[in-house]
Amino acid sequence: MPESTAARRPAWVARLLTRDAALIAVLVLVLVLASAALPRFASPVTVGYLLLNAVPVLLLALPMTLIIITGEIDLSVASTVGITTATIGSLNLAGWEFLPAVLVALLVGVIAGAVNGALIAFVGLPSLAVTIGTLALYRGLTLVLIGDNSVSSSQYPEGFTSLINAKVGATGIPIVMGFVILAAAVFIIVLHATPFGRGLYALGFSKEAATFVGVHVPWAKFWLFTASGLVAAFVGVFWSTYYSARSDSANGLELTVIAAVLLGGVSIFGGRGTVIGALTGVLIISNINYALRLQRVPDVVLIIITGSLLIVSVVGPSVVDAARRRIQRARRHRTRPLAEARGIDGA
Amino acid sequence: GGEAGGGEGSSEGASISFIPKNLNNPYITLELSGAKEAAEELGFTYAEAAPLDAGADSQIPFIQTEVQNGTQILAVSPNDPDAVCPALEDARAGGAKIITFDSDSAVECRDLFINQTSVEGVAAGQLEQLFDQIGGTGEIAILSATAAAPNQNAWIEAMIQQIEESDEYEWDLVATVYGDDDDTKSFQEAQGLLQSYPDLAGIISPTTVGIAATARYLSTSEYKGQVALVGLGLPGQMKEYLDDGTVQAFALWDPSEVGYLTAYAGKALLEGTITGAEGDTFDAGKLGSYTVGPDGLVIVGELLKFTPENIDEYDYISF
Amino acid sequence: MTLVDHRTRSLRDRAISLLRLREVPVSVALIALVVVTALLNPRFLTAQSTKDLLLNATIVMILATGQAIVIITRNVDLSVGSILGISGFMTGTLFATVPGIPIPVVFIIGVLLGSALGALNGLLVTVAGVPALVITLGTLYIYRGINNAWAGGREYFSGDRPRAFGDLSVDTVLGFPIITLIALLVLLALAVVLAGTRFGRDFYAIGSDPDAAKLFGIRVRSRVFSAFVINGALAGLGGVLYASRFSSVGATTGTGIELDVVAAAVVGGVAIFGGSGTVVGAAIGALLLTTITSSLAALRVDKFWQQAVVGMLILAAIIIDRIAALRTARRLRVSEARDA
Amino acid sequence: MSITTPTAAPALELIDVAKSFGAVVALSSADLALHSGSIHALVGENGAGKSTLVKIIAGLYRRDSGVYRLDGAEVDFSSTAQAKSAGVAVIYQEPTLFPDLTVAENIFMGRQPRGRLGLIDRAAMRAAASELFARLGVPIDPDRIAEGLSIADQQIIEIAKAISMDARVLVMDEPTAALSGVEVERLFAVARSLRDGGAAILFISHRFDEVFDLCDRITVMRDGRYIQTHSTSEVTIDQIVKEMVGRSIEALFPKVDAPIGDVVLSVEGLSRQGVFRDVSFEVRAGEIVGLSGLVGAGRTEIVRAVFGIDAYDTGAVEFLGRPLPARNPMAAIRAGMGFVPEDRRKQGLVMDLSVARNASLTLRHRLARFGILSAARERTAAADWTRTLQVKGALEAEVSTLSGGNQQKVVLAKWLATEPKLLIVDEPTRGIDVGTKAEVHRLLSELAGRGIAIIMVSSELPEVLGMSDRVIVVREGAITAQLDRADATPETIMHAATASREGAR
Ligand SMILES: Nc1ncnc2c1ncn2[C@@H]1O[C@H](COP(=O)(O)OP(=O)(O)OP(=O)(O)O)[C@@H](O)[C@H]1O
Ligand SMILES: Nc1ncnc2c1ncn2[C@@H]1O[C@H](COP(=O)(O)OP(=O)(O)OP(=O)(O)O)[C@@H](O)[C@H]1O
Ligand SMILES: [Mg+2]
Ligand SMILES: [Mg+2]
Repeated sequence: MPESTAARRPAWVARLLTRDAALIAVLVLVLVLASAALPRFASPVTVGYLLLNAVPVLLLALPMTLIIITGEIDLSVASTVGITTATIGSLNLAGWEFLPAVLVALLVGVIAGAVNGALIAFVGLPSLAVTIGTLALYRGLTLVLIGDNSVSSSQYPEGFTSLINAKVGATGIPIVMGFVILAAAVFIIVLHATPFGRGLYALGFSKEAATFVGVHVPWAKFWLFTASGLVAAFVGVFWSTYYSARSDSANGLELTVIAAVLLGGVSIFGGRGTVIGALTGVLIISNINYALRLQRVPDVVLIIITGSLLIVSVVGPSVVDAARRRIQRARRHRTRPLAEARGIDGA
Repeated sequence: GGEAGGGEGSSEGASISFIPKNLNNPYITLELSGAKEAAEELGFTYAEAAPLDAGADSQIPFIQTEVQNGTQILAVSPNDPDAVCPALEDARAGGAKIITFDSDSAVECRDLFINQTSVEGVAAGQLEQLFDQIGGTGEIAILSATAAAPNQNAWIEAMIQQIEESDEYEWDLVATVYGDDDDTKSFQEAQGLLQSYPDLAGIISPTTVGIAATARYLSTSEYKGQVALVGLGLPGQMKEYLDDGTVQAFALWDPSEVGYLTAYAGKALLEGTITGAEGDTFDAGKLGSYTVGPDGLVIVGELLKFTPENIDEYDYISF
Repeated sequence: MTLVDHRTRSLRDRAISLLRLREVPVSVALIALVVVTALLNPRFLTAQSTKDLLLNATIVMILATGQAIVIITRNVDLSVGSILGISGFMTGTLFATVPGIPIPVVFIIGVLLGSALGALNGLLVTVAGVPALVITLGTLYIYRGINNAWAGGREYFSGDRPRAFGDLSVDTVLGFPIITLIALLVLLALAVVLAGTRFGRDFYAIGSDPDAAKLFGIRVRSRVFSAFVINGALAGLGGVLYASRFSSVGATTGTGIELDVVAAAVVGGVAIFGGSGTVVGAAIGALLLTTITSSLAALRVDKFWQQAVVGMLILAAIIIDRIAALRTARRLRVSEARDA
Repeated sequence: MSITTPTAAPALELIDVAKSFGAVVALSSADLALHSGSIHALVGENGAGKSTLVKIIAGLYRRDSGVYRLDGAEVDFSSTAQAKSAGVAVIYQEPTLFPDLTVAENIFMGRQPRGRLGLIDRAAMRAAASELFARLGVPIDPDRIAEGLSIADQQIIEIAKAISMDARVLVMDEPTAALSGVEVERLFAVARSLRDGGAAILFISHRFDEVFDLCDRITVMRDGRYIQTHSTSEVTIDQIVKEMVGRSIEALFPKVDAPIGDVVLSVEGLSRQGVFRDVSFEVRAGEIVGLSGLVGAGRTEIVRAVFGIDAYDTGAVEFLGRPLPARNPMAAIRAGMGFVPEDRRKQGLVMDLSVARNASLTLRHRLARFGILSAARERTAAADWTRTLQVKGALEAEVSTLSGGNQQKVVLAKWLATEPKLLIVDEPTRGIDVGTKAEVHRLLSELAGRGIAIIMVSSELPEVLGMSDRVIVVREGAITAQLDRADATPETIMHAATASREGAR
C-alpha cells in the first residue's frame, strides 16, 4: 500500500469524525465496558438474547430512518405490528395454516402502510397527524380482530418456532439475524446507493430542491410508508412466533424505535442520517439496557438513561456547534476588533 | 448458562429470582415482601426484576438476564402463558428450578405453580358474595384487567361455568369489559357499564385495580349503594369504600403468603425434596406444610372475605 | 374595482366568517354525536351521565389547552403524561405525609412542579435550538423514570386524601362538577390571553412564520419558553385534578396520555404546524374524543371497536381540515385574480 | 465632489461598518448618513451589500466592526425590537408577513391598539388598518388572512406597517420592485409627507427614474464598500452607473451572436387560474430569451409550469417536436431540459450534501448501473463539470460551506452535466459577485453558441438587455410584449411591465 498518509490524512480524519464513526465508537466502548465489568456479558447467550430481543426495533428502524430522512414520521408502526400479529392470530383461530396466514398478514401490513402513504403523499396531510390517527385506528382494528384472545407460538408448526430460536453454531447469533442483515442491506443500498435514495436526501432537505431534480415527491413518500407497513408486517410475523399474538402486541414500541433512530444521528428535520447510524443507535440502547439488566439495575434507570441519551445526542452537537461558532467569532474579532459600541441597549 | 444447579441436599446460599408481571403495583409489592421474608429465612440470595408494564415482550428480557445470571430458582408470574416458555426452557436447561406464581405458564414449562387459591375457589367466593347482596337474579357485568391476562380469564371462565351449572344463580351476564389494570381506563369502563346497562344489579371485578376504580366511580355517583360491587381488592385500598357503604364485601388472600410459599417451594425443589409430582409434600415455614396437587399446582390457602366487621383484622395486608 | 368599506361588515359576511372558523366542524360533530346518542339512549343525558361526560373530558381538556398553545408556536410537548404523573403523585404524597395541608397549597405546589418541568422542556428547546419533538420525547422518558423511581410500588389512594379534595370531582355547581369549572375557568382565561393580548398573539406569529417573527423583533425564545411553562403548569394542574378524581396515583399515572392530547388538539382544529387554531377548539376536541368513548359505550357498540372509531375520527378531522384549507387557498387565489 | 454638511447631527449614521458571513464578506466598509426631513437613496448592484446594511440598521445582524449612531449616540442593537423602539422602521426586501394572521394584525403585530382591560381592540385595529389602506389608496380587506396575498399586496402591507409606526428613521429596501405605476406614485406621496413631517428616509431601488424623482441625496455602494454620496441635483445617471459598476457595462454582458436554429420549445395557451393566463411563446436552439417583468409578475410560475414543477389548467407544452407531459419534471429532464431555480439555497442545492453529490443529483439515474450508484463514477462525473466551471472547493465539501457564486456554479454544473437542449435559468446572477456574474454571463453565451436554447428570467434590466436575443415581458401573469434585441430598450420593457392596470394595452 502506498505511504501517502500525510496527504490522505484529512479525508481519513474526516471519516473518523463522522457521526457514524462516533456512534460506532460509543457502541464499542459500551461493549468493552460491559464485558470488562460484567463477567457474564461477553457470552454467546448474551448475543442470542440481546439480538433476538432487538430484532423488532432493528427492523422497524430501517424504514423509519428513511421516512425521517425525508422529513416525515411514522407513529403507527407499532400498531401495524399489532394488527399483523392479530391477523395471524385470528386466522390461526379460524383454522388457517401458518403460511397462508403470514401471507395475509404481510398484505395487511402493506395496506396499512399504503393507507398512511396515500393520505400523506396524495392528500397532502402532515404525517405526524395522520399516523397519530392510524396509530389509534390500527390498534383499534387489532382489538377488533383478536379481542381477548392470545395466540402463542405453540400453535404454529414446530419448524417456525425453532427457526426463530435457532442460532448460528456456537456464536449465539440467531438465524433470524440473517434476515435482519438482508433487510438492512436492502435499505442501505436503497438509501445510499440508488437514485431513489439520493432523491430522499434531497427531499428531506427541501421538497422543492427534490422536485427540481425530478424526484416524484408523492410517490417517493407513498412507497416509503408502504415499505414501512411491509416491514412492520414482517416484525408482526416475528412477534407472533417469538412472543405471541395479542391485542397489546408491540404497544408503545413506536417511541422506542424513533428514539433509537434519532439517537443514531438521523435528523428529525430530515436530510441527514444513515441506516448504519440508526442501527448503531438501536444496538447502543439494547446493549446498555441488557448490561444494566444483567446487573439488575431497575428499568426506571434504563428509561432515564434512554431519555437522557436522546437529549444529549441532539443537544450535544448543537452546543458544540454554537461553541465552535463562538470561537470563530472571537478569532475574527481579534483580527478586526469591534469598536467599543454599547449605546442604548434595549431602550 | 450452565452455572446454575446447586448441590443436592443443601440449598444454603442459593439464588432465587422473582419476576412478577410488572413492578410498581401495590399488590405485587406485597407479594414480593413475603418472598423476601422467606428468602431471608432461608439464607437465599434474593433478587427481583420486572418491567414497568405488563406486556408479554417486556417481561422476557428479564427472564433471560436472570437465566444468564445463573439463578437457581426462577419464580415468574407470566404475562403470557406461552411466550415465556422458550426463555423458561433455557433456564431449565441451565439447571434452574422454575416456579410460576400468581399466574401460570403452559404446564410443561415450569416445575410448580403456586396459586393463591384454586381457580374455582376464587370464582365461587366472588359469586357467593354477590349472591348475598343481590340474590340470584338481575343483570351483572365483569370488569377485568387486560383482555389476555391468563389468571383473570381463568377466573372468568370458571365463574361463567359455575353460573351455568348452578340452579341458584339466574343472573344475566351482560358484559365483560377490560380496564387493562389501568386506573383511568377501569374507571371509565365502570362508568360505561352503568350507562349502557341501566338495570345493572352488580359488578364483579376480579382485579385489585379494577375494583378500586369501580368503587371510586360508584362512590362518586348516584349509583352508590344501588349497584353491588364484589371482587378482589386490597384491604388498605378498599376500606374507605366499605366504610362509606359503596361496597359491602370483597375478597382476596394475603399476597405476601404467595411470595413466601413460592420461596419455600423453591427450596424444596432445589434440595430435591420434591420434584413437582402430584402428592409431593414440603415444609413452608410459618405457613406449615403443603402438598403438590395435579399438574404441579400448589394452593396457598382459602380466599379471605372482607366485610366491614372483619376488615380491621386484615390491615396488615397493606403497606 | 370597488372600494369596500370594511368598517361596516355586513351581517352575512360575519356569518360566513363565523362558519369558516376551524372550531365549527368539531363542534358540529360533537353536537351531532350527543344528539344521536341521546336519541338512541335517553339515559345518555341524565344528570349523572352528563356529569360523567364532563368529568371525563376535564383532565384531557386541560392538557389539550396547554398542548394547543405549544402546537400553535410550532412545537409539541410529548412529556405531558409524565408531568401529570409526577404532579399527581406529588399530590398524593403531600396529602399522605403532610396531615392537614390546605388544599389550595397542594394546587399551587402541583402547578409549580408542572411549570418547573415544563420550563426544563422549554429551556432545552429554546437554548439548544433542538426540535421539541425530540426533546420532549426524551423528557417523556426521563420524567416517567423519575416518577417510577420516586413512587416505586407505592400508590396513594383516594382514602388517603381529605374528603373535601375528592369532593371537588363529585360536587356540582349548576350541574358542573367543580373540577370541570376549574378547567373551564382556566380555559376561558387562556382563550382571552391568546385571542386578546399582545403576548398571546405573539404565539400565533411565531408559529405562523418563525423567521418572520425573529425579523419582526418578537422574542421568539422567551415566548416559546413561556408556552412550555404554561403547558407544564396545566399538566401539573391536571395531575392534581387527577388525584382528586381517580382512586390511585402511582408510578404509571398518566402513561400514554400524550398522544390522546395531541389528537384532541388536532381534532379541535389546531394546525399541527403551528400558527392557527384556538384553545377552545382543542378543548372541544378533547370533549369530542372523550364523549365518543362514552357514547359508543352507551350505544353498546362492541368495546373492541371503540378505539378504531376514535382513530377514524382523528383521520376524518384532519382530512376535513385539509379540504377546508385547500378550498380557502383556492378561493383566495381566485379572488386575488379577480382583484387584479 | 464635496457635499455641504447639514448643521444638525445625522438622524442615523454608519461609519466604516463591516459584516461577514463565514467566508463571504458582505460589507467591508460602509458609510451612510441620514438626515431628518430628507430622503436618501442607496444604490448599488445586486450583492453590493445594501440589504445587509439594512439588516444591521434594523438590529437583525450585528456588525463585525464600525460605528452605528442614532441622533449622535452610539447604539448596538441585538434585536429588531430594540431598533424598533428606538424609532427605526424597516421594510425588508422580502416581505415578512405571518400567513395565518389577518392583514390588520400583521400591520399592528406587537403594537395592537388596546381597549378596556388592556385587551386588544379589534375594531380599532381594523379601522386603523382601513385608514392606512385608504391613505395608500389600495382596497385590501383588513380581515383577510395574509396567506395568498400577491407580492404587490404583501409589499403594500409592509409599507403600511412601516408608516404606521411614525418612525424617525424609515428604511425601505426595494419597496417598489413589485408595484405598478399608480401604487408607486401613492407611495411616493406618502413618503414625501413623512419627510415633510421630519422623518429620515432611506430608499433602495434599482430604478433610477424613481431615485431621481424621490430622493434628495444618493449614496453609491459597490462590493460591500462605500463609494460616494451625491446630491441628486448635481449628478447624472451615467455617473452613478459608472460608480456602481466600476467598469463599463459591455464587459459585463459578453453576449456573442450565435446561429439561431429550429424551434426547441413551444408553449401554447398555458393558463393557471389566478396565476397566469394564455401564455404562448417559442424558443429556438441557440437563442437566449429573456423573461422580464416586475417581481411577482408570474415569470417564475410560468417557467415552473413549463418544466413540470407546478400544474397548469389548460394549454400545452411541446419540446423538440413532442408533447411534454404536465407535472413531471423527470420527463422534462429526460427530454433534455434543465432548470436553474431562483432560490439556490432552498431549490437549487441540497445544502447538506457534498459538491459531488449535488452535481451528480440530476444524473443519478443515468449514472446508476443495474440501479446501483457508484461513488467513484459519481465523483468523476461531478469532477468534469465542476472543473470546467472552476468551482472553488473540494468535491467532498458540503455545498453550504461554499460562497454564493460557487454555489451557483455547482447548480449550473449539475444541469450542464445532463447536456440539456434547453436551459431555464431563473435569476441566474442574483446575489453573486461581479466577477462571477461576468463568468456566468460568458458561460450562458457560450452555451447558446453551442446550440442550447436558454430562457433567462431576470429582474435586472441591464442583464436582460445585454444577454437576450429576444425579450418577453410578463405583467400580471400575461405576456404583454415580445421584443427583438433591436427593439428592446429599458423604456419599452418597463412600459410593457408596468403599464397601469387600467391602461389600454
Ligand atoms: N445570510 C447570509 N449568509 C451568507 N451570505 C450572505 C448572507 N446575506 C447576504 N450575503 C451575501 O452578502 C452579499 C451582499 O448581499 P446583500 O443582500 O446585502 O446585497 P444587496 O445589495 O441587497 O443586493 P440586491 O440588490 O440583490 O438586493 C452577497 O454576496 C450575498 O450573497
Ligand atoms: N400570491 C402569492 N402568494 C404567495 N406567494 C407568492 C404569490 N405570488 C408570488 N409569490 C411568491 O413570490 C415569489 C416571486 O413571485 P413570482 O414567481 O410570481 O414572480 P416572478 O415574476 O417570477 O418574479 P421574480 O422571479 O423576480 O421573483 C415566488 O417565490 C412566489 O412563490
Ligand atoms: Mg437587497
Ligand atoms: Mg421569480
